[in-house]
Amino acid sequence: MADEEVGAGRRAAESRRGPRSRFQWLNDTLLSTMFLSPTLVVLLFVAIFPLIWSLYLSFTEYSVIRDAGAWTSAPWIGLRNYQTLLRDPQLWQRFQITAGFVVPTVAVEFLFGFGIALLLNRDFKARSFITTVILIPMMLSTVVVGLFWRFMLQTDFGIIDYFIRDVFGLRPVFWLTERLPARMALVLVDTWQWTPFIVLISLAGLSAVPKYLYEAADIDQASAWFKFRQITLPLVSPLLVIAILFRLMDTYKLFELVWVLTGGGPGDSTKNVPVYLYKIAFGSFKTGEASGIGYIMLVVVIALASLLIRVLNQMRAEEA
Amino acid sequence: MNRTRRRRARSLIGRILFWVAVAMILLFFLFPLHWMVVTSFKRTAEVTLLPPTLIPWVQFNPTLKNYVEVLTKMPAGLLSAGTYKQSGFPQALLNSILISGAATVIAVLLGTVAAYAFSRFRIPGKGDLLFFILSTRMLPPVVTLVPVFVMFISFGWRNTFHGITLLYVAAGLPFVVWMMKGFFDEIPREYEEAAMIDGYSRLEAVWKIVIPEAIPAMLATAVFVLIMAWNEFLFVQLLNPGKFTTVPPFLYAIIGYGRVEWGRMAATSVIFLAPIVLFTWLVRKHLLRGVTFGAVRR
Amino acid sequence: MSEIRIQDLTKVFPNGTVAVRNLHLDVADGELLVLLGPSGCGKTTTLRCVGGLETQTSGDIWIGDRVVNDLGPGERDIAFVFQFYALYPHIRVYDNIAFPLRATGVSRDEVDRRVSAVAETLRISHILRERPKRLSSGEQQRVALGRAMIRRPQAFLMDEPLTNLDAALRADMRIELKHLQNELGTTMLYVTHDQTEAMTMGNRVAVLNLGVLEQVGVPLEIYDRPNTLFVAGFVGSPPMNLIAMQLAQDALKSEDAQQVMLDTSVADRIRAKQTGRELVLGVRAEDIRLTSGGNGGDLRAEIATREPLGDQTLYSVMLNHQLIQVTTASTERFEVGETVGLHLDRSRLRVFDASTGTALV
Amino acid sequence: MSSITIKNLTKSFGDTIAVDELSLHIEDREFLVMVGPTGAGKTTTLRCVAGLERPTNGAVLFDGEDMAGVSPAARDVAFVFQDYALYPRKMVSANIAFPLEARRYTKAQTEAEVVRVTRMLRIDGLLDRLPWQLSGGEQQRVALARAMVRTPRVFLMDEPLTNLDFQLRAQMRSELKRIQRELDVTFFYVTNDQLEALSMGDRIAVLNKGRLQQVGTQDEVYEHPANLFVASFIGSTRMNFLKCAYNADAGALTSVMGAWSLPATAEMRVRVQATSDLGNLILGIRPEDVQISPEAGDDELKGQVFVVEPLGDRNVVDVAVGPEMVKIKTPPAFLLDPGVQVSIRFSMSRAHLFDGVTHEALM
Repeated sequence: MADEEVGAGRRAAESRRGPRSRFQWLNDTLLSTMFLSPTLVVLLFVAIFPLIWSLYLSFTEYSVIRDAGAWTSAPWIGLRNYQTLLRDPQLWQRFQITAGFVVPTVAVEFLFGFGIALLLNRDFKARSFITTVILIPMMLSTVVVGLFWRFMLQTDFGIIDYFIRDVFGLRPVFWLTERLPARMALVLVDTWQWTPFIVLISLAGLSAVPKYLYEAADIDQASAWFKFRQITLPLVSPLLVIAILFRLMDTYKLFELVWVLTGGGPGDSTKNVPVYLYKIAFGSFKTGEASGIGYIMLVVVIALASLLIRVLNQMRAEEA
Repeated sequence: MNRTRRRRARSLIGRILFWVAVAMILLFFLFPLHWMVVTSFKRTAEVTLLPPTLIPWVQFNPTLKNYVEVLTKMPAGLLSAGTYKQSGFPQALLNSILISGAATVIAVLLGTVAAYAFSRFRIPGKGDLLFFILSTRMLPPVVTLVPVFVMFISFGWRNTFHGITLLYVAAGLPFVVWMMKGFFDEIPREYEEAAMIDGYSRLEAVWKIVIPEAIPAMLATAVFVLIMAWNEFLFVQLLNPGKFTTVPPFLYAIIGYGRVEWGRMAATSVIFLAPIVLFTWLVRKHLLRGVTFGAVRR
Repeated sequence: MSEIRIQDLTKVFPNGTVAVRNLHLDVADGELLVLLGPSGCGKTTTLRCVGGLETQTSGDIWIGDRVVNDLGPGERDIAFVFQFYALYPHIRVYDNIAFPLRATGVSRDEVDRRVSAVAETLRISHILRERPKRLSSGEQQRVALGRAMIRRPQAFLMDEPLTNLDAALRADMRIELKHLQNELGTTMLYVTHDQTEAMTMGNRVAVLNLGVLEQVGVPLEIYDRPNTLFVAGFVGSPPMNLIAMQLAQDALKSEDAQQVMLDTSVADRIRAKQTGRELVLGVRAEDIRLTSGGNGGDLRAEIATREPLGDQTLYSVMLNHQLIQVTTASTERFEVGETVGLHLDRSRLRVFDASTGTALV
Repeated sequence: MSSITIKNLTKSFGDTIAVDELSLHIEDREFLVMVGPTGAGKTTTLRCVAGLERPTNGAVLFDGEDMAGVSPAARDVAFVFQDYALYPRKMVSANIAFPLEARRYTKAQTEAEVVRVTRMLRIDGLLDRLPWQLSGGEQQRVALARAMVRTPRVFLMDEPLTNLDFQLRAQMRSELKRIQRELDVTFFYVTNDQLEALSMGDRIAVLNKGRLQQVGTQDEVYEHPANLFVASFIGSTRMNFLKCAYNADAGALTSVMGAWSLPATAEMRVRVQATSDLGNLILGIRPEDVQISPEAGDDELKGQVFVVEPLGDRNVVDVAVGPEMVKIKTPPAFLLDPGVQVSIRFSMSRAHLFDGVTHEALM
């Protein structure tokens, strides 16, 4: 008590000390510009500016090799690139090939992945270890994955074919040298690498479903089907949507795996739009035309992306 | 009582089936990795041997030959091919480390402050800005590749260190911004506000209170950016074929030229993948955020 | 006949923590018994064992005239109301309420009749078409009750059903729920950590602490005659004042040597039962009368703070470093710092054995 | 220390108005409690005073000097947050010392000050703990210590007790009040708990929907609520409200539902003149101002017991008077079974009368 009064007295005596903080002049407006500008500049310069550039190029007959840096002097041909492209049956085949890859791949990955998630969504020994381990493939470099599967899918000495042929005694599959098997190979490898992605997201959704809902259902003697249909699905679906959109987009953009595993072949049987674009741009160096294809490709991406981002934001809003 | 016994029996069968299923899943996802590691320890003759030998020491005796060669000798194919003269695998590995390392540091630093701004300040058109930032990430690489290639040609940035690094920074930034914004949104504003009340400017508050809070998040984010840059193939193989190339194009080249030395390829891959596996384990808690740009938490 | 009998219930969790230890408890037919205790005292675990959501480590549970140990939650003919209501998120209120009947295959129009009847009693007829997420917490609460009532179970099990409502609503729902249970006459086992809820709602209250039953009795018994220090300190707001004392002849002597005289008979009883010398005097805030001046009265102390609460005033007086709380009619007034005399209502004193924590008188 | 003047402060977020034309003066060294339901705009007001929010309109003055554009740091106020906002990575001592660092105190001075406040709050044993290692009550005290370690112009408190359990809350109420008196400083304290308001505040400001309802001492707000809201919000058991009409020639108040009719007091007869619509009044009476007895007497209301709630030191009995429900406080011994017929009497001298339209008090 007493010493407190002394303390109080002393404090009263010593004049109140205001803070001496630095950077007071730096108000929030200034600060936010300071924080934001570097990021925005980099992105504008490296991501947006080139896009605009290529938009311009898509109206020219420019070719990097032929008239290297002198792109300003490239002949302006207006919409002709687009005209030729849209008339060209090639492009449409490429889109078909792409779709023929995207749809089955995402479907398989989704069913497989969600199934695994349902299986693993219970507590058992080593749960976290197992779930983490099976996630490894999606973190690996697609090039390495592609190369190594190429090794495993060899028809003569590949291990997979060994099982097919010598263990199950079926006739050999020419994975990389026949059209249909080549496409199946792509689906297979992408499934191997990206199913974990679906598993991860599905598990998140499943474990977020409050346990007491199932308990209530038990007390009401609900069927397993009711629980799945009325409790599990509705609560997990938003996350599943996100997962699927992500996969749709990535498989649509897929370049590296195709490039490494099949190189678009045999024939053109697996040459999807990205590979096609690449070959036009850096095989035959028709830069202008390639830019055109790029922009046609973008239409689809932008649609998917804006949808995806809307869902993501929604998710955020709900989580917050 | 026998009712309970029946229940127990049923649950036992269920458990067995469950573990069988888990085993098969693990087999599917892990066998290729096992096969890669095993192959990397085989002599050239054993690599393509059928029936395959799966268990070292038991079925074949492992050798480090491949690893030694990877680190010392140039692959025969590459020598004849002429490119990569000065850069063997060690060089490529060093490049990978330096480039992805630099890109990661820069991206995380710039992205974090931007994310803070997005999380705390009222910014006109915030939604659109965030959308714009993320959308740059959604662009198909091949599409941007064309103009970027042109740009690099005309700026003379091909086969430079800074060119490719800047590119990876740009690739990493959107991710960092979204990730870190997610984390910042979870750090209560009251911390800064308390600090500001206690007599500090906002900048000081951020530096003294918020950043220390955010460091674990920043590290996790960094790992993802690092892996991204580490794995990138498309741009670097086109823009930096020369002395600033990284491991993925190098690997591809091994296959690309002449006779394929699978054992050696496997060894190279193992060296290249090992750090990724390690990192994946380190950030396992954050994988979910990582793959959803921080939109989905816990 | 639908009483609940809990016999020697023990629940040990895999990680080794003992949630409930040798619990005996009977809930009479049509009774509303409240399980009261702080978080982690095992009250919810007990409820979940009765509901079949946890399997007890040992002990028997009877509902009505059968042992339900081996029955699944669905087979026990009970209704469970969860703290977070547990409404099925994507089906309409109507179907949520109707669901338990549907599962047991009741005819459509019978279902319809009963749902509308229940909705009538709970005054939620107007929201039957809504989906749960669009409802206020109060409405969700009622829907959950509806789903519980619809099947006319042998017993209601309630797990802190009011905790998520704001104070005003909680007060109203308290009354409504109690009234409802009265009307239906269904046995109810009700878990809460809020002692006001327990006092106001329960026919009887069972106080749990660390998995052990401390006391069972009608609310006023628990309030007036707590059997243990824990009950004394947990029930009532403000809780009972607990003052360290020792017995000297026929008086209780405080640390600063003030004396509270007792009847010889009482003193003898204490002497007979006490294990150590240390005692604790328990007295309710409203059982102390203050007089100015301090002379006269059992104890003398100084007013530390004065808190007007509207209809009454709460004084804290400093009795050797311990704050003793006293409530008086808001008409009486004492000033902070003033020395006052404390008159303790002899008939309502409790004396506890400090070492065992049990009541001696 | 300083006085605080809030001049018709308005704060809106987008199109929602959190605080609406609020004017309030807080005396130097006063303990003012602002009370209201969640979303009333209390916290927003407090944050505007602290400088954490920029007012849309109006001004905040300390000792008459306008604080517009002055940063929170420069305002030199102390703020205790609802969830304490202790710096999670700093030890207790560092948390408390933090404001002094900003003021370039020497090690020795800081040391001394920290010891002084932690002694005063009896947490000097916790100095080298981290926040997560503390109980709610301890965190609370550390937050207080961080505010008290310097001599700010005012203490701003944002529902500091809401996260504590009720036993602890009761303790801290008296504790906080003692501290304010000992330090002899200005407290601007925000809460949604009317009990805290009544028990702690020198004066109480009741806020609802961003508008100030009434400012006054405990007695004023409890005994003479300015309007229906204050009457219903203040008081642990809600005041009873009965719709009624004034019958001039009988000089009586008659229930709209027709269940009862009571003679108005002389004062009421005068006051009712203030309203135009005599047919639309609300009689307010607190549960402790109603007497109940099992046996019937004349000029008393008949009712039926609905529910009895024993609280230990008293009971609250809900009695159905016709269609209306009346809450009554009775001594603990007074136990009745639901359904029993009883008669009740209002002490009309302590009743309140409100205008049924404006909801303003007529007395």
